[in-house]
Amino acid sequence: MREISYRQALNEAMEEEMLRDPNVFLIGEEVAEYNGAYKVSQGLLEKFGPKRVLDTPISEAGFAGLGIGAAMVGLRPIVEFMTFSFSLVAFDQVVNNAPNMLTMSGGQFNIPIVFRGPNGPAHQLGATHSHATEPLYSNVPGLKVAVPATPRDAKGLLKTAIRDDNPVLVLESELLYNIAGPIEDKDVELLIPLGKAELKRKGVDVTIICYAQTVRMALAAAEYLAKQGIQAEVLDLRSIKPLDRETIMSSVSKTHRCVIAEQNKPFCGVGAEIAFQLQRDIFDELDAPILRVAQEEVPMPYNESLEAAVLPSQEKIIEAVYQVCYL
Amino acid sequence: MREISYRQALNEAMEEEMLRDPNVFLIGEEVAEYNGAYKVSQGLLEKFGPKRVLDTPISEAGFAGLGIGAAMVGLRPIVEFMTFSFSLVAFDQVVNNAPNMLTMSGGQFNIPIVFRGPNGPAHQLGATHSHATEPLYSNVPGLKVAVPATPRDAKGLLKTAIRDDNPVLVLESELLYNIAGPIEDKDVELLIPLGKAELKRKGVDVTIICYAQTVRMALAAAEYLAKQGIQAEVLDLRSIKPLDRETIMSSVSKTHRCVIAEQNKPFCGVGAEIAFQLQRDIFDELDAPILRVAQEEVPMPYNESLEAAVLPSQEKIIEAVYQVCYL
Amino acid sequence: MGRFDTVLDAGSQQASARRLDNVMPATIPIEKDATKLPRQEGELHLLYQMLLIRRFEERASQAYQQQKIGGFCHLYIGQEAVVVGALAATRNDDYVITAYRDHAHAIARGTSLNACMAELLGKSTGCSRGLGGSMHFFDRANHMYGGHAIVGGHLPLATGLAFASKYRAEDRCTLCFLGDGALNQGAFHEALNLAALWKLPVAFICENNLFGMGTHVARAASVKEVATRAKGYDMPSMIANGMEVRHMRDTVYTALQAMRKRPHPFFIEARTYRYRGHSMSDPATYRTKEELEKYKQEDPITDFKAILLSEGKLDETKFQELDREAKRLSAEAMRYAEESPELPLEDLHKYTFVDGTGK
Amino acid sequence: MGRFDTVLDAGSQQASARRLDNVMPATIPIEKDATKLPRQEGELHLLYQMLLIRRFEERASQAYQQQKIGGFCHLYIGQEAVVVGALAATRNDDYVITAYRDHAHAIARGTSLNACMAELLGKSTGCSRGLGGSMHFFDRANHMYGGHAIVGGHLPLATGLAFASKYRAEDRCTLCFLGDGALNQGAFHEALNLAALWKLPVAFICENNLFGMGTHVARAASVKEVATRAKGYDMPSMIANGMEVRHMRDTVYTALQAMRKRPHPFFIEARTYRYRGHSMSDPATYRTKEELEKYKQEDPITDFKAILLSEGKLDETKFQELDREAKRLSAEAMRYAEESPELPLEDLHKYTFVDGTGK
Ligand SMILES: Cc1ncc(C[n+]2csc(CCOP(=O)(O)OP(=O)(O)O)c2C)c(N)n1
Ligand SMILES: Cc1ncc(C[n+]2csc(CCOP(=O)(O)OP(=O)(O)O)c2C)c(N)n1
Ligand SMILES: [Mg+2]
Ligand SMILES: [Mg+2]
Repeated sequence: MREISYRQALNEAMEEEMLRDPNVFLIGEEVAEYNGAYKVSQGLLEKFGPKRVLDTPISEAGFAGLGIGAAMVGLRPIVEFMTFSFSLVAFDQVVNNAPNMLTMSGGQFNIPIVFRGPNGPAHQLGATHSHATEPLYSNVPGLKVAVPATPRDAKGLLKTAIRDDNPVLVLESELLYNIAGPIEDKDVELLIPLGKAELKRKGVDVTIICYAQTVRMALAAAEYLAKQGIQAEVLDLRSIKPLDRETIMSSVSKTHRCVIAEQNKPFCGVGAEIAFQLQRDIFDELDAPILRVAQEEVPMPYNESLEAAVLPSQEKIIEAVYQVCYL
Repeated sequence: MREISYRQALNEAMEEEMLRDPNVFLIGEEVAEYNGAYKVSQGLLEKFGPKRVLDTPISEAGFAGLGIGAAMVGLRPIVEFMTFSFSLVAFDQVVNNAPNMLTMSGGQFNIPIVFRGPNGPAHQLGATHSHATEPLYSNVPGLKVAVPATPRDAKGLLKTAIRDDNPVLVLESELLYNIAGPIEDKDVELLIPLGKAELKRKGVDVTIICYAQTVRMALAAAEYLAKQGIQAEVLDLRSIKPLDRETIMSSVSKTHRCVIAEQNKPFCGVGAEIAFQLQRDIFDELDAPILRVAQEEVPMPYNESLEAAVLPSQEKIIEAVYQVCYL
Repeated sequence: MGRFDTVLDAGSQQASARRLDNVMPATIPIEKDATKLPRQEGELHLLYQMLLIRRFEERASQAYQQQKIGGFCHLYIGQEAVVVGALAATRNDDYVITAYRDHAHAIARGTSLNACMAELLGKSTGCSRGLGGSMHFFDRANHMYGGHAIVGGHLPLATGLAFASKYRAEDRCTLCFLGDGALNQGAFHEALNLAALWKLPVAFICENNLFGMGTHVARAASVKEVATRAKGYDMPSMIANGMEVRHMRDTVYTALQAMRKRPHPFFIEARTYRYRGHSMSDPATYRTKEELEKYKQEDPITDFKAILLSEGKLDETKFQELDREAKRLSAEAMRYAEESPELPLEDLHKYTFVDGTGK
Repeated sequence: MGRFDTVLDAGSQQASARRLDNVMPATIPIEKDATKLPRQEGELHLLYQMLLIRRFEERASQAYQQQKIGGFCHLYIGQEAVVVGALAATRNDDYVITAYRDHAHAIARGTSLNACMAELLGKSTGCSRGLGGSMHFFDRANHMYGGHAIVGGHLPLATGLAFASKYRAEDRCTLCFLGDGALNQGAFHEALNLAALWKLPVAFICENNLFGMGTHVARAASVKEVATRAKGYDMPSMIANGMEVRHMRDTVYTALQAMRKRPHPFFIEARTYRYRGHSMSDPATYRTKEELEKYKQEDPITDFKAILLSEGKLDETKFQELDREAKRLSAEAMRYAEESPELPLEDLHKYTFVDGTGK
């Protein structure tokens, strides 16, 4: 075991998969000569050369579609969006061409592609640059959506995504790139399946469901709550699609209470979906309404205090836990 | 009172508002000389001339953005998407520029714009042409989303939308354009507020929440159920954002059971949101899990039988009602 | 005396005499030595392919009116020379991709009429198993990469196909067909820029039939000449008479030869016309009967037949035989389609994700 | 001996002597009679505006390093002549819109340094009440329509502003600034086509500083000359030396004069350079020190100062006075910003929707 950063973990995943499979290549803005706007692709150009690591113009729809076309004939592109906020200009490519191709062609063309990059609010980037796109993409059948919260998950999920024969979105987080965490040694092949949530902390009083940016908040909240005598179970989804229904249901069946901490806008968001499924599948197990801690429903303000007020937080999670525990 | 078609109702709404306010104009593909791909704008070019009714190139992002820019300086554009499936190439304009401008400019620029056109599956149009976009747009703060099911609502909601000083999406339905229904005479000004659901049928045993395409299915289901002794209350949302929480809560507080019939893909869909809010706000009133009847989670197949199997239907609603009634 | 005369072989010259108005000189001269063309010997085959496409679509048109076909259905009738000529210049392993007016592209690529008609009827024997429909014909075996219904949306895909060829150091080319309406989509711009910047071997063949639905190209694109668009990318361009199958073939062949030698993109405007409405539901009142009749005078099939007759390569009997065969196969395709089964409902969820975790 | 010499007045000629490499002749000759230019008498004002911008941004740069400013912050230093020259040619009621590198555009348009600095610090007294930040400066009173952070996304908005002018039969023009990186976005294409097709009075001013982040324009746009892009729309274009404020002014004035007479769009490439990294966090290692130094030799402020000195329109004392004033106002703006309040938390939901139901 060793410690590496989330950024480094993603970098290792790409490096290993590019070494393993010559069909894997990386394209995106500034991924090559600049080594990535957030340095996630550091060193890859040097290692794999300009044939396999390509800087693109600022043409998200163009290069996303280029990736999909290349995937139609067996290449396995990794398409980096500098941030997923910029994927919105490529929205049609990502939601129409990638996930529909297999169906429309009657099963002839699968699309083995990964779209990755930072997603969700970073810090004071304002309304256009702070999109948490997971509800948008999760609504679309045919896409898988991974949301790693730790370096280990970042590496293991990204490697799995690259090997997946379907389109997979790996929604990273700028705020996590510098976070370090334990991970297997380099010589251990680390593949983490999509659709398996991770139990981050055991508890019996309430389940806190979280992913990506909210995992740290949830764990901190659980720690605080433990001191108040409330044992919270913390589940990190790791992927939203597929959703690990089994683990979710069995946890909440045990705790009978649930708070969902999500980084996105609430309306038609991830929390709404999970809450729906919970009440549908284990209605009788619920001892209290499920609450969500999400962003406030406003375009993201630049001002730091207002932004903080919009975002989910440890405090808001604690408050929600008190509520579902009727405290 | 008289009867007109849904198409005609939309046409009247635009005509009346264009007569009332010279700042209102209509742009989109084929809206002028062709009188609309679905003839919704029939006759408007003749009445208002080419300055106010404009055919565009196939440049959705371009003309959507043009509308938003014009709205910044006080014009009130109606932007027709030939279908909302094509709005996906203009996604960035609709979700970034329109709803964020007021916040980003510190309140200086509101965007009085209407995006309208048919939304949701029509008939055998396949995966790329059958998008129900309401969950995508409803996730975005700053957008209002209207979903008229009847000619009267189509007219009343569209007129209100045109007068609204914020961006409003009016999601019509190709399958409804030919439907006729009662409506006030032309000399009565018909404005229906956004955010007020309509009680389409009273009942005590279960609430069926529906909108746009699913309203007819829900009413037919309710009629059938009545014969089986189940009195279903049918609520037509009319707008998803704002959502008429009050009416929804008070209905389900009475019936204690709820089925949501939605035309979109289920994951992070409208049903998920409403179910979330219901269990959060009136947890103790619920006697059964809330169920949703939505599309199957697959890209839309062309084949007619398979398409029918994907879509919500009267039968599926009835089945869901039986389930929530534990029958 | 078409403006192409100087650069085409004898047969083409004759055909070009009845040319579309206003055809500009190409920026790249057209390859003179047409003797090297593949399938050159098989010019009857070109005629036959055009007949197959036309008879197939006439049959489909009927079937649509009988409501055997659902959704949208866009006919290619009038434009047959474009795709038949263009594909005659390709190698079998070149990649072909197009928009939603795609029946002809599949047929010219070698997809059986049976599979095409079955697709229109939504049957499991269709070229896309009945899941794609008229707008989404796919045929992997024949390197037909769809059938794409979002205007302009397939152009980036085409750059991806061409990118793959270059990545693998293969000399395949990609042929990407698009309508004149697609010229104004953002995806067009991004794809052409990427193709030109990275020197990808993709030929963008704009089938300029003058209309995007009811909108004349002059009311949609800000350029007097469509091929001007290519200039904005420093991309070489040519203009072809899309009503003449030989001219199409020779033009595309010229482009492909250059592209195979040294990968780079090409823009080709094919000037053509569609006889039918935009889709089956369009009465096409936005154009005059006279205009339509004028173009029907340049019918690609009638004209090419006349040429072959005059050159002694065809006689009326042989023509009737070919035509009968085309009609017979179309009728047979309809029977086949009608008798074919639909996908069972149990398969509904089978095509959303493909299983396995890669190689 | 710049290639613009023939068409500029004496003062400009001298300045053009130290020109950027490789400036092409414009497709439209530049207006000779510069005496008609507005604010011609006030050339000191141009110098002063450039100083204001530079000193303001130097102050902002410091503040960013002290973490008083959050998010992204893109400095304009080196490019001052572009916006100051361009806006000197406008009328006050012309519409101005730009991308995220927008401080200078607001300042040149007349937004107070106080409001600009307060915006950077996220204060309620900011030009966007602290809700927009560096990338989203808006000032309705001064017809500054933002500050837009999605590359290319504001070009369609610009066509909308110009559309409104035409709709109302006003002779206002829209100036839409964009970076060279935006040349490859789909929105660029759709906006330029619409503008050209509908003859909208919008000048697209491409501030070609050679880089989009770390990517040289030659690695992003498939054209040798940026202005070539305009050809793909049959849109007139000009090239301006963006390091020379007079040349910028005269070029833009020429365009605006033509556009006001008869509405139509214009494409102007302004050749310039940014001295700083793309944003505050970019060390800009993708270019050499030598390249940077070379461009610093053409500094728009130093050069224009020298010209004015040589023409006897300025003396060193006056220059120092202007510079001191610019520095004083920047420092004052910082004090103002720091002392200003933030929006109260209660206002969080106030700007999502505007109330009322229209007129
Ligand atoms: C992005 C998008 N916008 C609108 C449409 C609707 N639409 C389908 S075909 C068409 C016209 C296209 O014309 P053209 O490209 O000239 O092709 P043609 O029909 O002439 O073959 C339009 C507007 C669409 N499919 N996709
Ligand atoms: C659609 C989109 N993609 C990517 C980005 C990230 N980004 C911000 S600025 C920039 C470079 C733009 O360069 P240019 O247009 O030349 O402007 P300059 O920075 O030189 O002023 C990029 C890639 C973005 N903001 N929007
Ligand atoms: Mg066309
Ligand atoms: Mg630049």
